[in-house]
Amino acid sequence: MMTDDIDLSASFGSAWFPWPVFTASGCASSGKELAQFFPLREIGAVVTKSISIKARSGRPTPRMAETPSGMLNSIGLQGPGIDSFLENDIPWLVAQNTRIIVSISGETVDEFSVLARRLRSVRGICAVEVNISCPNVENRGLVFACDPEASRSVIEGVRRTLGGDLPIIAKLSPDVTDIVHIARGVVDAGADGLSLINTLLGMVINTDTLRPHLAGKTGGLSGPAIRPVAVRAVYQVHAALPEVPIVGMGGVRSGRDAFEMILAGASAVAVGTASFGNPRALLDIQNELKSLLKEKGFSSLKEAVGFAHRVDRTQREVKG
Amino acid sequence: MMTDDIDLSASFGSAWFPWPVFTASGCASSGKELAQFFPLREIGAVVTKSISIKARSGRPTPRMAETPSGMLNSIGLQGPGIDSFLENDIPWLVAQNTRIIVSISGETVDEFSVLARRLRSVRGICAVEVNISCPNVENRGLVFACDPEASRSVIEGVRRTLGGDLPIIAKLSPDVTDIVHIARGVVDAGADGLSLINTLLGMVINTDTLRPHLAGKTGGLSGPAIRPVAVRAVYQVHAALPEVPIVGMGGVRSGRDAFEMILAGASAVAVGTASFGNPRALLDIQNELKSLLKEKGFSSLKEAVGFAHRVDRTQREVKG
Amino acid sequence: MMASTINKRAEQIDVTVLSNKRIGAYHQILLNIGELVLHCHPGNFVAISVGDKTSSMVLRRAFAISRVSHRGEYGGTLELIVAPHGSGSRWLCEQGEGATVNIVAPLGTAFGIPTNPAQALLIGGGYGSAPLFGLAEVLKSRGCRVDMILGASTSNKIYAPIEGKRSVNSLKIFTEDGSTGILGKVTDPLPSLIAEGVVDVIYSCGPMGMLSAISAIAQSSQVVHQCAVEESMACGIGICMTCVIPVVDATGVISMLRTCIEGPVMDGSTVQWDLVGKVV
Amino acid sequence: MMASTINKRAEQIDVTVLSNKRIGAYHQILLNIGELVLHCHPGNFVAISVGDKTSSMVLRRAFAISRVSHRGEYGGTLELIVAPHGSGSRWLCEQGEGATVNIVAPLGTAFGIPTNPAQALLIGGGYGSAPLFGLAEVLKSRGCRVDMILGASTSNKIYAPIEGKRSVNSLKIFTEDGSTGILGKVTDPLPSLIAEGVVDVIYSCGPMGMLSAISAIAQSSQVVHQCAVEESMACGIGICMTCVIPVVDATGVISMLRTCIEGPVMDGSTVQWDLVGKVV
Ligand SMILES: Cc1cc2nc3c(=O)[nH]c(=O)nc-3n(C[C@H](O)[C@H](O)[C@H](O)COP(=O)(O)OP(=O)(O)OC[C@H]3O[C@@H](n4cnc5c(N)ncnc54)[C@H](O)[C@@H]3O)c2cc1C
Ligand SMILES: Cc1cc2nc3c(=O)[nH]c(=O)nc-3n(C[C@H](O)[C@H](O)[C@H](O)COP(=O)(O)OP(=O)(O)OC[C@H]3O[C@@H](n4cnc5c(N)ncnc54)[C@H](O)[C@@H]3O)c2cc1C
Ligand SMILES: Cc1cc2nc3c(=O)[nH]c(=O)nc-3n(C[C@H](O)[C@H](O)[C@H](O)COP(=O)(O)O)c2cc1C
Ligand SMILES: Cc1cc2nc3c(=O)[nH]c(=O)nc-3n(C[C@H](O)[C@H](O)[C@H](O)COP(=O)(O)O)c2cc1C
Ligand code: FES
Ligand code: FES
Repeated sequence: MMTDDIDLSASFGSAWFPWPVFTASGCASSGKELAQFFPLREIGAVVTKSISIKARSGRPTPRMAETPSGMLNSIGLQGPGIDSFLENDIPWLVAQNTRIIVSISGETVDEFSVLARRLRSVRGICAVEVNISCPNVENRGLVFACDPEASRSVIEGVRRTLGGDLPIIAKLSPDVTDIVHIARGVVDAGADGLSLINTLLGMVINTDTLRPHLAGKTGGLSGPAIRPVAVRAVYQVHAALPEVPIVGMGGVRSGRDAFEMILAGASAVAVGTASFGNPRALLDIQNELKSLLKEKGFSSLKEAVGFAHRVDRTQREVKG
Repeated sequence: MMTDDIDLSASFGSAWFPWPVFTASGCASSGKELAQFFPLREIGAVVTKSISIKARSGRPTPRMAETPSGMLNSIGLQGPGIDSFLENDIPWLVAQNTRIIVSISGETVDEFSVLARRLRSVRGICAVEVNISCPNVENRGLVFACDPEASRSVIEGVRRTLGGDLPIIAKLSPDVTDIVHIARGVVDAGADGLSLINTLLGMVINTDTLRPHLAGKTGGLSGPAIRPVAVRAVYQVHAALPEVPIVGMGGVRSGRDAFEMILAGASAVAVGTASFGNPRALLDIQNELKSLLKEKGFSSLKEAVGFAHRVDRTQREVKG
Repeated sequence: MMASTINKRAEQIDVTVLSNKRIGAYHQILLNIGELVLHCHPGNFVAISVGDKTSSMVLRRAFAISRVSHRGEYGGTLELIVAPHGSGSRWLCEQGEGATVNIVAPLGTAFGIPTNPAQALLIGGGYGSAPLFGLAEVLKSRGCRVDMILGASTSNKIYAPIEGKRSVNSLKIFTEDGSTGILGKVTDPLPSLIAEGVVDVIYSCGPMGMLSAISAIAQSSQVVHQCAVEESMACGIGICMTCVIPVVDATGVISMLRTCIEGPVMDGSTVQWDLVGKVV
Repeated sequence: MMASTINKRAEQIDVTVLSNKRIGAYHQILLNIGELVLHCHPGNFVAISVGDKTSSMVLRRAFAISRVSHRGEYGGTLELIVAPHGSGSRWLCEQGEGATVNIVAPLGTAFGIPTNPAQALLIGGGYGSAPLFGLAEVLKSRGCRVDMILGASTSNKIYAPIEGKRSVNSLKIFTEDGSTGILGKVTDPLPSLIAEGVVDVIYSCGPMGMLSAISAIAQSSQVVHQCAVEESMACGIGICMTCVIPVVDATGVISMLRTCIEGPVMDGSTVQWDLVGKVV
């Protein structure tokens, strides 16, 4: 089955990506900063930082804490707002000849639709990632992604606004009792794909100042530490919804890690925290993944998607 | 405030512990094995592995996978059953002159009560830890601790069976949307204290065999990797229920880590995975914690419990 | 109580690496362990902490004690034969002379030594031969006849030091690719050796598949089979329950025993090889 | 686009540690960085990967470039002055001659050099003095007068190498415990110096409290204040948004700017010091 070149492409709804490694939202800023280290067109897609309607200055500092094999962040969705973003960031990305997925985040169900409307006619966007891991101001700040109803409503609204064209990828939080339930809801509501997982809610107390280290007290835990949780989420959701493509993320740092996500059921992989330690991480991971797939005798990435479920089934059947 | 000796005691209901560092359930077997490395009476308490009504042989191997700064385990509550346990393990522990907390686990609400009944008249037990992070066979295997109703019912049953005497510590799972909600429920139902947190559900795919590494597929994630999640859980629950004593656990490996838990709101700390890397971890941690408390000018451990909340409050008041 | 007697001598100490030599596919690592050597017996293992203070590896790694020396130039020394496998063993193989490593030792059961001189057959697979040479010396000193069969996939995975060879009466080597010794597996000559009656006891150490195959062959005979098993271990000291293996007792009850404290040396005839990795 | 021009010269490379010497409370670490040295200017920093492959530390650490040499014995070299603070900087301080470390450099903004000869006052706190000596050389070569004031809590935290002293016209040292130089703070002499009119531009590097105090004093004068700020950085290359600081622009709008790419050298008068660590 060894071929010299191998199909690494991934599809989410009508969007096709020649390569399977994407930036994770919020971990590549608007793209420019990483372009210094490799050409953006050589990876699958740039997922932009989550954009809000208005400019946001985010949370106070300290906004980060390193933790064992991970980190906490508490950025608070700092960003320029959709207008400035569409005017400045998108044209630059389009000029790079890279695939663009725009991540949007709102504080109300309606805000998501407003954002979707602004994106509808923008050229050069492949898909919209809907970051529902943010607080819903209309419901006591309860994170949308932690509430099945709110999650559905957001995606329904975005779907209605976008019409049938632009694929929607719903990004879920792992901080829930039943992620499969949330996933089903957003897929029913019109999501073409899922991004799994956002950060886990965590906290570090500074033992010198005796208070929470982050100015925002809690933060999102990312990095290799959370990989087992991410792999589990991808595996569970793929088992329940095998037809729904997943962008797997959470602690992917090497081709081996990316391969693990693919075997669990991801069709593509996003890389966040690893870029902080290695600016070239995305390309390195993509190249390593390609070699690994070949080495293991896969003729395409698609063949490997969810393979851990199938090996499993076969072996169980054999056992009787 | 510096004194040469400092009160490190902790209370859970009517149970008093001279020292605040406990073994985490399932990470000290029945106690004998650790006794080789330090006298058990020098730590706060031995929390036994969760005991079931009948003997259980647990899950097949592999039962473990190391992960970045953590590990997965999938033991499946292997154990001798309550009869053998009370006959063999308890008398030995009593003879060691250590404080004993018995952890119980059942597959139905009723089984927990049956176990509680067996413990009622056993001498030498200080408290019962109720491990509700196990599947409820009466409700599609949904983990009790992920279901507010089931959690309450278990604790209510145990409370009714035990009468008012033996303190109950309910051990919660972090794999829930709202841990404060679960905590409130079990406290209302009669728990005197809480153990936070049990492991996070995780998974590793073996990229050589292309299938889940653990025979049981998923496993529980423990170790330093999860500490930020544990600290957050302790902080949130202590903020909501400041009068309820908490045994904080999840990735505690040093006196600094234990201190972090205490500042977040734990009254005592349990050590699991760290003992696998360092058999003397419990004593080391306890000694380091003592030094740290003195160094920071605390005259007792109780003074430090939840201190991160108070520093916070003061500073906010100062700020206006 | 088996548990509390077995690890009675175990200590956690920092020790110095005296030397680290590559031998074929393995590293021969010599540790200066002082007095502790007095309690180390063939079959016992050590649990080593890997990585520096900031390491992401939280668990110890288990390695069989290959040989000990009571009165070396440096006092008591202990030798390990380490295959660079994953990140932990590779880290260990990178530790040169003078490095400090933290060990917990000696752990687990030792090979039982016959009270009367017997005909012993020692079978090792890959680095599994490591503890067998120390065992051979003890057996010889008790007047046993010691034959040895070693096997591996290929020649550089055969560990058979020259000094070691001196302590055995005969040594046969098998490789699966025929690159050294005889083409084949260690179990190939076993049925006939048993039939000839030249074997009273088999001591084995190596991959689980090999131990299982030997057990199957030995089962129909009177030959005793002591094997050193290898299950994934998180703690090495009996507190985590990850390292279990199904074993049947005299009354026919199968239990999951911890191979770190009730093993690694176990009676091959009691291990339920076909249930390893299954639900009991 | 500021961002894409600023890090245009940045590269990620493995470099060798040429030497590592303890100087007072710090380590002076010399790295062999070759050609990259051509693009390193005073004020720029490097982001260093800490720990080995198995490390639990996932983020790089930022260190100011203390000095560079274009034609040393080994080609281009770069010097860092590192305070062993937490686990990452301690790891770096343990790397001896011959060790390999991975760096991304040069990063961030550099100190602006006046086009006309000016009277420059360089103020450093603790290891903050490190980049000031390289800066002093450049300023001197442009005909500036260079006065320097260094401060620290205690004497061994004053970093003032003999070679460095040669490139300044005057050097005053302050310690908070009086163990070296004058008892007091670097800001003590500042109001009178400014009043005397002997300062056109202040270059500062050190703790945020010091930079803020200097800004407050300079504010009421015509003196330009270029300060190298220090916020916790997760990436160092502008992609994470953790390192921000509130800065006011010409129109009065306050934005949270990334100190890794729009800093570390910033105009002290635009930084909203009283809003650091607060919601804007
Ligand atoms: C009693 C005993 C004696 C052993 N003696 C030797 C010996 O003499 N020489 C030698 O080279 N190896 C020996 N091994 C195997 C050795 O322990 C593993 O190769 C080593 O743990 C792998 O660690 P790693 O970090 O390199 O690999 P990884 O695969 O990265 O390890 C991940 C985790 O799995 C565990 N693990 C992986 N493989 C094994 C295994 N085969 N056995 C137990 N745990 C495992 C590790 O301890 C670690 O916790 C022995 C194992 C046991 C149980
Ligand atoms: C632009 C810049 C230049 C610097 N120059 C120097 C220098 O020349 N010499 C020197 O000794 N130190 C310098 N520092 C500070 C140095 O980066 C920190 O001391 C170091 O990161 C601490 O890492 P640690 O692992 O030792 O500490 P830990 O506290 O364990 O670090 C935990 C995490 O917090 C971050 N962090 C902690 N303190 C700081 C800090 N003060 N600034 C930025 N990140 C921090 C670390 O990068 C790490 O990600 C500089 C910092 C910046 C931003
Ligand atoms: C600094 C930082 C900022 C992030 N910002 C966003 C964001 O704006 N929107 C979003 O959906 N996810 C955001 N995330 C989450 C990541 O996209 C990703 O889901 C998570 O970090 C797990 O992947 P990793 O372990 O590879 O970082 C952010 C993560 C980090 C570390
Ligand atoms: C091998 C292993 C077995 C465990 N068994 C139990 C158990 O039987 N009952 C229980 O309540 N928790 C069990 N736990 C969870 C621990 O008690 C603890 O909550 C968790 O491991 C987090 O702490 P740590 O990071 O210090 O290990 C087990 C954990 C491990 C690693
Ligand atoms: S390895 Fe932990 S019980 Fe055996
Ligand atoms: S450190 Fe990441 S943006 Fe500045």
